[in-house]
Amino acid sequence: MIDIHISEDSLSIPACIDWVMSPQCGGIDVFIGTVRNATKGRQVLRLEFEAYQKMALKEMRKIAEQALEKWPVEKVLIHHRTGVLQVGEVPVVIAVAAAHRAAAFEACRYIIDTLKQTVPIWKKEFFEDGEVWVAAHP
Amino acid sequence: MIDIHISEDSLSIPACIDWVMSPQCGGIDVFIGTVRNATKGRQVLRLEFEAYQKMALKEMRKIAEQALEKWPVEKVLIHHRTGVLQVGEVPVVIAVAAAHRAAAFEACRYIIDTLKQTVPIWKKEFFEDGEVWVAAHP
Amino acid sequence: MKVNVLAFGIAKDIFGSSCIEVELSSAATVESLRAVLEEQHPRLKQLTSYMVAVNDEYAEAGETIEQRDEVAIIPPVSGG
Amino acid sequence: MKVNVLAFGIAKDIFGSSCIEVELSSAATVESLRAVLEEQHPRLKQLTSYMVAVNDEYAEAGETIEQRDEVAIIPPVSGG
Repeated sequence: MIDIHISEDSLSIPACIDWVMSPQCGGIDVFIGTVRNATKGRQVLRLEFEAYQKMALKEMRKIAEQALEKWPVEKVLIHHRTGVLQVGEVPVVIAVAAAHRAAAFEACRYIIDTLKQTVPIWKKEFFEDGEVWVAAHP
Repeated sequence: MIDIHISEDSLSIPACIDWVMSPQCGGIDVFIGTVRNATKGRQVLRLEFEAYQKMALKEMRKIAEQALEKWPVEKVLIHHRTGVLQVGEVPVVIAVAAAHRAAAFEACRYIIDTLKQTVPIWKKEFFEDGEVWVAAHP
Repeated sequence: MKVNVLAFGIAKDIFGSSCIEVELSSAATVESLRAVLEEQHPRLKQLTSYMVAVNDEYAEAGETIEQRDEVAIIPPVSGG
Repeated sequence: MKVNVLAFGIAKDIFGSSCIEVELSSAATVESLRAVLEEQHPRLKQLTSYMVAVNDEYAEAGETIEQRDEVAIIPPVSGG
């Protein structure tokens, strides 16, 4: 089972975990991304995430389907937030439930690593003295 | 920072996650063990966990300290429950926060793998027709 | 033919808009679209890289573009 | 000397108690404790394995046991 979601509203981590829990699954791995207060030594004030929503949902679903093919996992949840996020807020939650933990860990790691490479979502960092689209320039 | 806990009371996953969150950390990995409804094809009714509490806390702390030495992680939480647990309940929560996700994933995986090898906690499975201490016999 | 091109992230800043209209020959490909855009918006060439999506899918250089396709410029992604 | 030995999990079932008293020579080691216990409770030998902890730490076979040590039998662990 797959649950994919992009939203301007804050993500509910307990709701994400409840969704993946099931009596057949003994191991759940959850990755939570949070907004750090600094990047490369520079203080970050806030972030802004923008998504090409239709394509991003499609790419997130592809990754979830790949995870279900590659590993014996039962449930895969990928939620991403857009809009302005303050330090400490949560832009992404990935939760994977499997009968056994190895598959849950590996699939969860695969999903976040692949999401960061392929899903059309962009992050802008706001500093005291300016703002920058992450990874845009060499 | 380390938070180690063994308790007869149910574990609060949101409280565990709140504890590891911090503005310096961008990546949190959480492992949640749950009681499965079956093992090797046999239906499980419930589990019972027993701990050599004093030594278990000491071994859990050692593992957390090893994780902090081996990886650049900031916060490590290991909570384990004892007593009778029904299917779907949560015997163990491990949460690791790090500046970057790779360390959080690797440390979390190391902690649960090592916990299962060294921490003196024992699990008894109850079936329709009997009960068994897991791993006791070849 | 005129094709609408969606822009996100820094591409939106470069184009000054989240959607621009581009005049392309009828046998246009992703490659020829890139050439036209880079001619009109040279700052695109300063990006680490950028991809083109056609109808919500990443498109290869040789893929053709039809008038009604949904075309989007995908600068380096940075979600998560 | 008499030493109290704590038992957990299946060891508790084998001993019929969570704590038994064992008579050991004054120069006892973990190894000699194991021999005495296996003599008195042969079912211990059927376990996959078991460890001995002395004062909350896993103990090697040659480690000596003093009268006031906290000694525990650790059958294969299965937490998590």
